[in-house]
Amino acid sequence: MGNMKQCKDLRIVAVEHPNDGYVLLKLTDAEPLPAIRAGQFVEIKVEGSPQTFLRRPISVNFVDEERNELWLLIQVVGEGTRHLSRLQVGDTLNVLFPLGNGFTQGVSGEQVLLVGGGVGIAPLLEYAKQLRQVGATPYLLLGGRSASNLLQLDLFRQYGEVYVTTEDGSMGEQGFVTNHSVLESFASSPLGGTRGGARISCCGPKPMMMAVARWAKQHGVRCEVSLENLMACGLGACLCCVEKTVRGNVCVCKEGPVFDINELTWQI
Amino acid sequence: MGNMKQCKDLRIVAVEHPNDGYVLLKLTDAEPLPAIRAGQFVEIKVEGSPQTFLRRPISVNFVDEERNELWLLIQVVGEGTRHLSRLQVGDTLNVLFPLGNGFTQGVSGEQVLLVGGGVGIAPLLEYAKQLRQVGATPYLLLGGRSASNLLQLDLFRQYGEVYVTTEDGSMGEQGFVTNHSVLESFASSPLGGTRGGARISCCGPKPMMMAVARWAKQHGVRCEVSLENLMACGLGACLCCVEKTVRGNVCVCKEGPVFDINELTWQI
Amino acid sequence: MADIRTTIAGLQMVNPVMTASGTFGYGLEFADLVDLSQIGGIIMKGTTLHPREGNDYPRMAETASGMLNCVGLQNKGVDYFCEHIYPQVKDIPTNMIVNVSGSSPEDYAECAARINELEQIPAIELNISCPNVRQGGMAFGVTTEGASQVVRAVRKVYDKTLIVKLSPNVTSIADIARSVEDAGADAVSLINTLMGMAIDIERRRPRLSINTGGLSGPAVKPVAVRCVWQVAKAVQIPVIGLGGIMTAEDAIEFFMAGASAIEIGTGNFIDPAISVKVAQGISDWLDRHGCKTLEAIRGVI
Amino acid sequence: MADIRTTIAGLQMVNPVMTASGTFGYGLEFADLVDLSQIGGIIMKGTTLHPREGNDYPRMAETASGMLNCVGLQNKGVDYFCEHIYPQVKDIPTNMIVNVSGSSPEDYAECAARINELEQIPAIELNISCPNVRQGGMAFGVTTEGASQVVRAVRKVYDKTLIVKLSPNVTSIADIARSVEDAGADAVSLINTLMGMAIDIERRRPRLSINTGGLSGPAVKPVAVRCVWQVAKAVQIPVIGLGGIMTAEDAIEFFMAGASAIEIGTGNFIDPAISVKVAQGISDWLDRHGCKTLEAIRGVI
Repeated sequence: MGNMKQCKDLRIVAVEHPNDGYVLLKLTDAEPLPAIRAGQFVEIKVEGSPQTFLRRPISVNFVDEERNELWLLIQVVGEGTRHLSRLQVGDTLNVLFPLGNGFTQGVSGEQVLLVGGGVGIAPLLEYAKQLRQVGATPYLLLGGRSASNLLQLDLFRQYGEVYVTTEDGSMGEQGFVTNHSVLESFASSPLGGTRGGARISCCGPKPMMMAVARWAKQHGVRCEVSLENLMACGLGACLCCVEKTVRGNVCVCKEGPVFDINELTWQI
Repeated sequence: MGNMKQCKDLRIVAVEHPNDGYVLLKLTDAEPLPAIRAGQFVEIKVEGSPQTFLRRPISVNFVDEERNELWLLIQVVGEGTRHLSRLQVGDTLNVLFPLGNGFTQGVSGEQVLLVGGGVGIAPLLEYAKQLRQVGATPYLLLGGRSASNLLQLDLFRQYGEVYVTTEDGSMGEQGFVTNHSVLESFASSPLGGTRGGARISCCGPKPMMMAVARWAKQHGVRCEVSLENLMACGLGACLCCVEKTVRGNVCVCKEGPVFDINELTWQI
Repeated sequence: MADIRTTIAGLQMVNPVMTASGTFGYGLEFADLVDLSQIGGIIMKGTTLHPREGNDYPRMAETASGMLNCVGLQNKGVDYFCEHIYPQVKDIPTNMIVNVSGSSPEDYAECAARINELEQIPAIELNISCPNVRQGGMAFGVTTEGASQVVRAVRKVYDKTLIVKLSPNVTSIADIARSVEDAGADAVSLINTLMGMAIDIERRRPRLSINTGGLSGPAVKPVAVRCVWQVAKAVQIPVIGLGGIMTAEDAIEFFMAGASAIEIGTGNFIDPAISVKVAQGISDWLDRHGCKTLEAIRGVI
Repeated sequence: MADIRTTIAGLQMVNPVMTASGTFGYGLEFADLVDLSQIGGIIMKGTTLHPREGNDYPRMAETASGMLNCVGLQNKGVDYFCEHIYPQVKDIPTNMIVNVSGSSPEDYAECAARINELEQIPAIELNISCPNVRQGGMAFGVTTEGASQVVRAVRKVYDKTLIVKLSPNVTSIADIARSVEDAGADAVSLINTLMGMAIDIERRRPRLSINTGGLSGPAVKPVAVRCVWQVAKAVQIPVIGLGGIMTAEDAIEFFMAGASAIEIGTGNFIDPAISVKVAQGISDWLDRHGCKTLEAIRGVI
């Protein structure tokens, strides 16, 4: 029962606007929330938005077990997300969750480099927490167009060292995550990595994930990425969100959204 | 210019809820509102209501020249009107107006019985005001299912004597408007009417208007009715809101909404 | 700034945006609300050889992102048009186009011939696809034989720009398009409405007086874009696209699918000035994307 | 309380609500979210004689009140179904129906014959109208000859309930329906998706990998109700209606148009439990209106 999928109205207990571009919704329920693995996602129904017919997949940003809260960090881009940004405390949001398989579950003692870009950073907060809980050591390498795209850094710092890049140089090192000076240290030991043995979990825009995957492959580092293919059902029924893999077309919503880069057929 | 049609966002200056079933929206504009004849209507665009694709025709309830306000009294029935009932002061409402021909313009000294039923009562308030302004004498005969359907009575009383019927007897005489004891006095003089010479203007549900039309015909009283056919454009372009008349099919939105009962082909 | 002046088979327009027949009256109804000179062309309501009362009320039903109608070609006939309406509309500073319907090739031809005499009517749109009257041409529009038969008859007597409006209620709209091209059409416009139905379950009867009607609005846009794409690949003559266009972005989809111009129909009911806004929006979009003319994007798909 | 148990050509269902092929997986995907025993029937995803990878991503685009898809019959083939999937689904306590597609009458027949052997598959739905694969049966579904050819071939080897799913992308769906009835179909289901297209104007390419796809959702409901009404008047066999059903009221429209049962497709993506809610809503509606069974309203239009 603990991790059965459910579809229900969750109550909004907080609506935070870190800045104009984002809204953080904190949801709760009368019953205990189901067990959620970092990297899993939810499908939410956007009410009263004529342009939004289908549910919207949103990654789980954070789960506050004590408060029984589920956090969704949403970038406000279209009419649907603008609608979500106008929700009020006390409103309900219909949520289908938990969906997909999450990131690789951590093991005590291992080191994991979490690489995030843009809104793809969101699910890494819960992952960093869960890694820390099992005694693993997460490192965070987070990139954004500018400082305004890098949120929740204080929360991330509770779980591990945080390295930042911005394209405009407004925070951290200027450039892309793959340009960050710390990256070299995560190369495999034979290739001189001082943190050899660490693996990478990555979530962000596809070009960024492909660059990270390419780097990982070249530097002998195990790497998994979280895909964001367009999807409808979120349950593996509609077969719309497929990704070509070595096993053929598979549903990102059900087999993913996290895949080892060796499973994918990316040209890297 | 003064009565050219326009399509613009009007600002909401007041949102009143006389009771659960109704919302009164008071709208204003930076420029002076165009001249509006009692019985004319507006077509409003309901934003953010997935179920509401087309504009909604709403009769003009009242025009406050001093405050440059246009009042719309709306019965909350479907998703669209529920949406309107949630509008806030300061919001805007896109309005296409003024549309159609109004009630017959009054002449000094004449007596006019305004018969209204349900939400059809709304446009009679502006009409009663305009009749009074030209020195005519309006009488109001208003009917509703129950007292909660009879609104703005104090305002009506400023312009003329008000007679009320309710189906449940919760206010005024029990029954339909055509059962009211005062009606007899409006029969034509030859038929013993003490207020002979008065004419009738009627707005309400079709069965009620047909009953009033039948009575008027039988008692030799001139009678006009305001129709509410389903319509799309409101401009006489789509030809959807047609009513059969002695002149053939005509658009209620453009040739109406007010018609002399002798123009119609109702079987009464 | 992008140059969006458009010429369709000799018909010169200030922009590629026209208003669809039956949704913009004779233009006069919208004169208070929009500068008619800024519309590429106004296709006036369907005209037939003889007067028609149209169908009974109710003629309209709202549906999800669209509407059904079954007006049924209500009009006072071509003679009334020539004598009473033409004088009022002939000086409107845009292309005033008559939409022609009929019950037989002869009807169509006779009606077209009468309009051919009207100096300031530069084109007609032949409606061989009205789904709402038994004799509304739908019968002609759904077979290649019927379609070309009507077009040939009209072509004989009509020497200005001849646009033929096609029905999407067919197995292959490309085949119909090819047949009307071969029969002498100067351009095709599509799509006419999709045949649909809605039921008032409380009253247990159809919402429309004749049971079925034509579906229009954003709901049908994907079908319209597909049809335009198929037809643009099938014929050499210009394609005028319509079906659920509400924004300039919608219009751009039709141009990329191969349309040379577009018509706005149901959208006029939501915003009377939509045609001019869309025209301006098209120009702005082209500027933002560094396109000098529509040719830069037309048919790129 | 109204009795909404339904029998379609020998297929007994607890209620008239089925889930449409390709929208409910094999049922297993929804087991956490809805009581499968409360669904009249589950039509599993399209199965073909040989495995198919389906079309490339992207396969989906959202549209006004609907969606386009071009999945293209991705499935592991009938052998895999029989060996690996059937064992998992055969004991689901509802009618587990296989949707069968193919590239030739022989394909269809061989696939159907294999499924005919599966004791706990009481029916198949023949998909002669998939718009998303060159060899997806669309070619068969748009002509009376093609349709009856496939149905005859399958009827020879399949002796349980044979449902044939019809395409709305034809000039006369009633003609197609009559032809499959004559060829031995036990029932027809309609409508399959409307062929549509959407364009990503910024990337200047279609939103779907194979350009066009099938439109579904509330946007197409008026077309679906019209088709069901036309077909129900044309054939004697039961009609299963689908197309944009989201509520019990939508379903009632289909019953009044002549449907004996309905399928819910795209709606499953919005609310995984919609089928059971609609079934309950139908029962409640009948109670509120004093109807003992669906026969009280079926085909009243």
